[in-house]
Amino acid sequence: MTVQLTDNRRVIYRRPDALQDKSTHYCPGCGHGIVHRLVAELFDEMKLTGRTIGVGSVGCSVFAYEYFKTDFVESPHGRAPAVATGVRRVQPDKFVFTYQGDGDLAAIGTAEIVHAAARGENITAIFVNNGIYGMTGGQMAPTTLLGQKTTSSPLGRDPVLAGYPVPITEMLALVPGTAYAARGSVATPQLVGRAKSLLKRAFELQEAKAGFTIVEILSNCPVGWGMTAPASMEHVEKDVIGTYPLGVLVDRAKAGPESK
Amino acid sequence: MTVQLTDNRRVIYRRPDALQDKSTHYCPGCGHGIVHRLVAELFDEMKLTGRTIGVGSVGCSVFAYEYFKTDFVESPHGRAPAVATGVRRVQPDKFVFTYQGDGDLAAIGTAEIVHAAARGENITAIFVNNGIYGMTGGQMAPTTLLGQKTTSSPLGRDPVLAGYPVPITEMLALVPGTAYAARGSVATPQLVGRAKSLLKRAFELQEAKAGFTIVEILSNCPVGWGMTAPASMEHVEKDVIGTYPLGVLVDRAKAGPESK
Amino acid sequence: MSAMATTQLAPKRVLMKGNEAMAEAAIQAGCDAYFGYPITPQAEILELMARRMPEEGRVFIQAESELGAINMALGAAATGARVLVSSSSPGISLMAEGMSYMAGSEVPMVLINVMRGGPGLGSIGPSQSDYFQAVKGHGHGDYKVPVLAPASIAEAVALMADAFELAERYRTPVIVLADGTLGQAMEPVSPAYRDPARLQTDWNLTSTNGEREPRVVRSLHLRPEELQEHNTHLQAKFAQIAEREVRFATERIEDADIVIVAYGTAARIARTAMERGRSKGLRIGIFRPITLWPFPTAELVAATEGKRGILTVELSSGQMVEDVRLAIEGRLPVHFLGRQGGVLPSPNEVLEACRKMVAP
Amino acid sequence: MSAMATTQLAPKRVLMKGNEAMAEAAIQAGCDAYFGYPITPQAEILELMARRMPEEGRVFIQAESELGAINMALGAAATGARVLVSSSSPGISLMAEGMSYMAGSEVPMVLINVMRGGPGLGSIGPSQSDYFQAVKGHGHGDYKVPVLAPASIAEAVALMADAFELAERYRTPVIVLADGTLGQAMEPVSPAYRDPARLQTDWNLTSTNGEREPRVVRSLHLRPEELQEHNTHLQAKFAQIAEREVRFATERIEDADIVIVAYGTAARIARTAMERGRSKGLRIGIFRPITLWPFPTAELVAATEGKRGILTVELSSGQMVEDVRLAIEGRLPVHFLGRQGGVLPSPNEVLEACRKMVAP
Amino acid sequence: MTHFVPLDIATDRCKGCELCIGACPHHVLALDESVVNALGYHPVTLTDPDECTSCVICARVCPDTVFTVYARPKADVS
Amino acid sequence: MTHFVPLDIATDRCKGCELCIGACPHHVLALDESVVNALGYHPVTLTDPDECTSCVICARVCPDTVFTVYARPKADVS
Amino acid sequence: MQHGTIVAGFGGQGILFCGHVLAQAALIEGREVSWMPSYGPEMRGGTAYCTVIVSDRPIGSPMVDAADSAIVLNPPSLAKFEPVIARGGLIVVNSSLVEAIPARTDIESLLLPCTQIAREAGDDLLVSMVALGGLIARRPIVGQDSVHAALRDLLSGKKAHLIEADSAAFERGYAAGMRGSTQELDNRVLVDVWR
Amino acid sequence: MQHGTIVAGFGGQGILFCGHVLAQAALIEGREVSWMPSYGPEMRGGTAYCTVIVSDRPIGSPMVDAADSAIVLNPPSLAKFEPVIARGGLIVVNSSLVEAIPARTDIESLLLPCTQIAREAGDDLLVSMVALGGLIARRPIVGQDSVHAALRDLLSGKKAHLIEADSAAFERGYAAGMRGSTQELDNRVLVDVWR
Ligand SMILES: Cc1ncc(C[n+]2csc(CCOP(=O)(O)OP(=O)(O)O)c2C)c(N)n1
Ligand SMILES: Cc1ncc(C[n+]2csc(CCOP(=O)(O)OP(=O)(O)O)c2C)c(N)n1
Ligand code: SF4
Ligand code: SF4
Ligand code: SF4
Ligand code: SF4
Ligand code: SF4
Ligand code: SF4
Ligand SMILES: [Mg+2]
Ligand SMILES: [Mg+2]
Repeated sequence: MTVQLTDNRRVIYRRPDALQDKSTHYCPGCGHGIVHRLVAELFDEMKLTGRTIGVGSVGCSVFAYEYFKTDFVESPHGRAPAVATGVRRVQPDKFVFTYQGDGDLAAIGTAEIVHAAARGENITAIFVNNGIYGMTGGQMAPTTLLGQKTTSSPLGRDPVLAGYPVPITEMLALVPGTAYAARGSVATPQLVGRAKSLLKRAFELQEAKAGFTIVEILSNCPVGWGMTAPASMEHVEKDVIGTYPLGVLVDRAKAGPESK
Repeated sequence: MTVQLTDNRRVIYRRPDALQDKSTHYCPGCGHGIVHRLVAELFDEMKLTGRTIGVGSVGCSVFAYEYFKTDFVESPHGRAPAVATGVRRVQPDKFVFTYQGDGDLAAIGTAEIVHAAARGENITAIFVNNGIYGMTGGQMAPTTLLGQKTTSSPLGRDPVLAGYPVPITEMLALVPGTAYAARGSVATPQLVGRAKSLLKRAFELQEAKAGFTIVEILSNCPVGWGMTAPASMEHVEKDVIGTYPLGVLVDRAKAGPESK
Repeated sequence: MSAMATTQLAPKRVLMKGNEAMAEAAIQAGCDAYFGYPITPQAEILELMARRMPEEGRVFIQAESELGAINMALGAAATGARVLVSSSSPGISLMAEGMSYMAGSEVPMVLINVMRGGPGLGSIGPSQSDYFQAVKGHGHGDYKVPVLAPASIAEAVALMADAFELAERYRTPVIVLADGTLGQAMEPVSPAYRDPARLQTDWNLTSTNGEREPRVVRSLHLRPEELQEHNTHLQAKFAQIAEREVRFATERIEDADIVIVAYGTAARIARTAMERGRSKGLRIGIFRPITLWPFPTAELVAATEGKRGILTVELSSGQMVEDVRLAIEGRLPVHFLGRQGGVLPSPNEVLEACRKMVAP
Repeated sequence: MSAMATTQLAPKRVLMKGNEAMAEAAIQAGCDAYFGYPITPQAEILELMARRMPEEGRVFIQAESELGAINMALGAAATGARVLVSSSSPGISLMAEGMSYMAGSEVPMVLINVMRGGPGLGSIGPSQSDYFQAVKGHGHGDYKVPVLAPASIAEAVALMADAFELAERYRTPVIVLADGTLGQAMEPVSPAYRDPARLQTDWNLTSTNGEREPRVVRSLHLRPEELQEHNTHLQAKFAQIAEREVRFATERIEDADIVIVAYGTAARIARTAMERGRSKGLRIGIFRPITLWPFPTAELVAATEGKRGILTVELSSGQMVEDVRLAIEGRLPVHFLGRQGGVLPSPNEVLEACRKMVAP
Repeated sequence: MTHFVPLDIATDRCKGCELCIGACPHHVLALDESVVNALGYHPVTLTDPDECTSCVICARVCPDTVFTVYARPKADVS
Repeated sequence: MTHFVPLDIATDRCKGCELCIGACPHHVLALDESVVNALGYHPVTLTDPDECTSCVICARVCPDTVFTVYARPKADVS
Repeated sequence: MQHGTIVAGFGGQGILFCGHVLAQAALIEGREVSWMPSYGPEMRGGTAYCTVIVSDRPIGSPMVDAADSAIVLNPPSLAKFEPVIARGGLIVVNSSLVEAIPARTDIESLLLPCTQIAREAGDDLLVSMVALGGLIARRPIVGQDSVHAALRDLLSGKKAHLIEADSAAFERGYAAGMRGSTQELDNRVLVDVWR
Repeated sequence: MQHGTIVAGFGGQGILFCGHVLAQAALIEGREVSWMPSYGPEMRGGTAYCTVIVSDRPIGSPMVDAADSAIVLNPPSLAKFEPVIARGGLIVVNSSLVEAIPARTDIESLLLPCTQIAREAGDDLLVSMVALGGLIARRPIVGQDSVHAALRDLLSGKKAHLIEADSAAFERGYAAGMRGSTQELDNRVLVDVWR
């Protein structure tokens, strides 16, 4: 390996500019890092970094403001869609996204996400669903699979006591204010690529002021699930997707019937 | 008209026993009174009065506890499904219902109703949707029709500023914990009868511990809408039902495919 | 009585409902965005904003809840916008977490609480029972926010501009504490509104435009030492506010034997009692805090030196009276008269309490 | 040092984490239902309850939020069940409205707040900065709830049973105010739990069974006069609690020159400072409020008569010190030492502050 | 005219909303403008008992449970 | 062996999660057990640069943006 | 000089508007004034009322504990407000709807068939304007001109066509109030119009 | 007598467990004890530590400002905790991972290749037990028997099979700690094992 050669090489992939030069606090193999990267790649590609105001949430991604080269505001747990609404309404030409976990978006923040969607706010919710409360130590989330053991469902989630996984993105897709709702995953390289294109469509629709957009990303929590990172990704692919089917749930900006 | 005759007459309809002997505080022609009556009739017919704990909400129906001959607990605005959850879990053999308006259930209380449904709580939500905040003076609700003038949408509800009517019951129907979700109305005598049968099915399913049940009733608010009572009922029939189609949205206890 | 008076002779005042006057004053003070949720007795603020803000090309949102409203406010305020939120007691309780975040992340915002009787759903009658909440312990954590308490609608109008000014000068939420009486009554208002100058800011989020470092608005400081430092900064700011921003008013205090300490509507009732008392030879004066935090501690001490005693009057079971006692520290007898739940004390009750204080 | 000691000689104590000890104590105190939502530093309470409550055939729900939890608690408590809720500062803020309703509708319930640094998201370090919130102004309206502050895990265990007892005796929510240190530390606990006797009740909702008049649990009293009456009843109850239920502890106060007033973890630090000070001839004593409301006002006055001064130590910017000053009313100098944001003051800092008080 | 009266009307509770009037298929209900009840409303009255079929429709739409409806006797002389 | 190296690996940021290792279709990535980086992990290393096709799959799955990938020159001597 | 008036009746009787007119008239005269309603859409049914204080100096409490005058347009209002009128004060009773006669011997009572007069003036809904006329006839709190000016201020724009009828109703009430014949009845001063 | 110990290292090194064993041993001896972790899953990465105080009288602050002893198993812990050790105190350094030598001249330093000894004992993860052995060898805060009893208490049920290895690791550390040869190095008392 010589320095000369390096200089001549043509880069086909490199760390996106929109990311700060820091290593993240995420556990090894955590999907949050992948999603961050995809978002940052799109910021680069769509030249959004300078026009973006990010809206953080409370969860493992609470430090997202450390990683993106965009302005950022922190929200109370679950309230990011309301905070983003406030930002976007007074800064109508900015690109505004929330970055939320499943505890944040699908539990405590249910009302805020539903009504941001109902109002058709021109914001994009990036919804990282790892089926668990990562940050607080791996408790059950509304999205936790039936039978899944967590620190607050030690015998596995029992629907009689703890109910059923919440298909929140499907619910949001029903609302006319939702321009676009889709579910992707970062479980495999292929799915990572697909997830990026879902995010891209959402970002484009926000730019077109088409209304509320959300992309759910099925991700992992190797630490909370007690698995190695590769095993956790396999679990997403083999088991989680069964409960949360991937695809575009609604794309109201498209002509013709809604694709699913 | 003689007293003798009266004594011999066979009653085919009379005020249900489950109602207290009081006149209500509702405005003339308000549908809340009709819904109260239907619920009370079912309490009589199903002999539920003595086993019921009602859960009130904040809205024009806040005094419901004055009218039903059942125990009652008052909830903060929007939180009735959580309160009912608490009641039902520690009193598992009781019949527990919430009585909520659309501001209460579909705005501030969105998270609580979604998660009571997701947990499949054995409670019945009686959801009186009059498309407005009656009690506080006729402001816009999430359920208000597009173009509808209210004290907080003086030029009519504009979807760009105030978003779209929320199909909350459809959203709840998506959740596996929801055993039954249906939408009726009290706009015409026929619909009143139909609404009662929807309520009856919901009550029966709660008795069978089938999970969460909800019946939305499209109702009126003559005062808030600035209409006479008959005109308001006509408006429900002619206009409101167009946005909120009537029917059984899901009945998971039924064999076969879900009816709609 | 002046049956001869004609429209021409009248000063250019208009009758306005308190809620509407505050809302209009906020608009005239350059409010960029309003977020609210209906609740009695302040729904007219929301309703006026629903009509007027779009007219002015500004932002109005009826949020899905008070939680929604306060957090929309957080977002809008984080961009540097001038933001108003209003509610009444139960709705204010729901904003406790959001207020703590806003205080912690130092974003300016004005919140009106048109108080009603509590606890719980309570009544919708006028009350001052959220004094402790506003002044001491609303949200968690070590923070204070300026609290302004108007006693008339005209004053409420003037204080709206002051509130925005304070909020921006100190990067802090500010509470305007009114009650059902002030919200619902109509009184003459001179439409001499004020639109405070905008300050230069270097903290607010407007996107980097590729020209500066990213900015972050947050209350998180995970390392306790860092948070302690932040708290030290906050406390220094609070001390500065306490030193500079105390507001109060007095009436006929110089020759008074008895000083009634009261704010807002209670001070209005006290004024009637004072007049009746004076007409009967009872020398009553009034000390009226306008900032409830910072409380005019030193000013109260100075104003009451050598007096016979203090009567604190509140529409509550006794809350501000603690701040009065903290100021007085036993130097004078401090009495209390309160009514709760939406009931107003009558001027004669107040007078009677004063009379008892001087009775042997 | 006792390398010879064997298992047999040891008393029957077990090491328990504060959070788990409080949770287990609640179970042993007959807690029928627990509702919570995860938050650091109290997640272990929820986790232990998730495991143990179903084992005991009792109710555990992880709610969708703190709002959900407190309102589930309201429902369960309205039936007369013994109910526990726990959270930490930001989550407690979200419960302000629910607490006001519970106080207003007089339902018993115990709420644990394992405080962390604030304001806002703050840190997760131990803190006492929610004192004002717990004691003065959490929810809207005129109400008070008993607040118990343990200083050790063993005491926390004992106070859990007391908390349920108080809650039921007075039909009131009760707050147990702990902090991250108490929640996370392990200390020996004697499993001598207590399950308070159940009282006869005639207000709770169990359905009429056709045998009695319907009962209503509510805080609504729309007519202000009615609400005022209800408030008068509540205030009388609060006065009774204040008279009967004050708890506090003192250490080496008799011969002390300087009295440190501190509760919870701050009192533990004070104890170390006291020992160090005494070893250097500084006569320090400790007055430790266990009930923060009702605050041991008269007891503090009595205990500090003739002393040189008081040092209040808190993990905050100074909150309880107001109650100390309200009690002392200028009779003694009252000093304050605090650390914020999750930082603990060191015993030597405390000692230094004491030393300054006696320095000429 | 018959002695059978098919309805009892609890006029105290009637708020004069007219929902029953519009709903009655036989148009035999009307507000009694000559009376103001304790609630301040003109209550409903049955204008023609003979034409009433005891169809219960009025009771079904009335928000204030004003009506008690009786079965028309088989041997009714109407 | 060639002089062309298709990847730069920012070993400082690598957390040794092995996602890239499993994803690489040519099995040319492995943890370097001989090294512990500043974060406390064994970072990834490219075991056989010649077999790497610059397919970018590793970069796509890496949560820590460890990889820079270079195009294989047309006239590569591998 | 300070004068506190209570206007009370059923919701539909224009109670709050009547008080507003009085307050606006006072404003026009450059006086201090406060208007305070019984508020709250959360409170359905029952009697609505408002309090208007007109004064020449800053106003203390916006509520009155002893009213200088009152207009009562329905029976419950008489029961509720008769006791709170100050000695020597005036009560204007809508005798069309209120059968009872005020019992107090220390106040002046104007029995004015307001509904009837309003109907004659063209609309039942003018009832409160009639009563206001009666009030001002006997207690000139504000000038008649000011009331007319106030009506013009408040009924502007789309409501301007109502000014005339309201002004006329006020004048009819005023005239009746002036005309009313005073009689003594067990010490009470009753000013009866057409009873 | 009161003794405060800090145990610090990477998350995976059994830091909290090690402190728990010490605390449990003290409990078994009927002593007062408190164990305080650096807590919070919200805090990812970095160094974990806990504080154990063993005492014969009620314990004041559960945190120590001047530790009587410390176990440091990774480099950042040395930097963080060396300064907080009391004069005359002991620091046990995992010399397998920590290259630096404590600089303070007023404390005793035991340089123990804990990871290496643990590996010899069968598992890297036993590292903290080895260190605890070294600590107890030089500061008999609790008896050896009590440590073994504590391990039996804490590793009950499904974890019982681990008792033996942990006990053995503790003993190896203890032996090494006893064996370590003391040397003076610019006034420092260094107790070096195999360096
Ligand atoms: C009001 C409030 N409640 C609870 C918490 C504690 N908390 C922090 S993160 C979190 C959940 C995080 O889960 P999720 O949103 O799924 O994100 P993840 O960590 O899994 O990425 C909770 C409950 C909080 N900070 N604030
Ligand atoms: C926390 C809180 N916010 C607001 C209110 C005020 N409030 C009372 S009822 C109501 C809305 C009622 O509307 P809806 O639920 O649709 O019932 P309706 O009156 O239309 O039957 C509101 C916002 C309140 N009591 N509490
Ligand atoms: S706890 Fe789970 S979600 Fe959080 S950083 Fe670690 S792996 Fe990712
Ligand atoms: S305001 Fe509307 S909903 Fe409320 S009682 Fe009147 S008509 Fe019914
Ligand atoms: S019962 Fe039928 S016919 Fe008779 S009045 Fe009622 S609606 Fe009319
Ligand atoms: S529906 Fe009932 S309340 Fe309405 S007018 Fe008929 S009887 Fe009266
Ligand atoms: S670029 Fe492709 S072949 Fe090369 S290391 Fe990465 S995944 Fe393997
Ligand atoms: S995916 Fe990234 S962080 Fe994980 S082992 Fe590979 S290079 Fe390292
Ligand atoms: Mg998650
Ligand atoms: Mg409604």
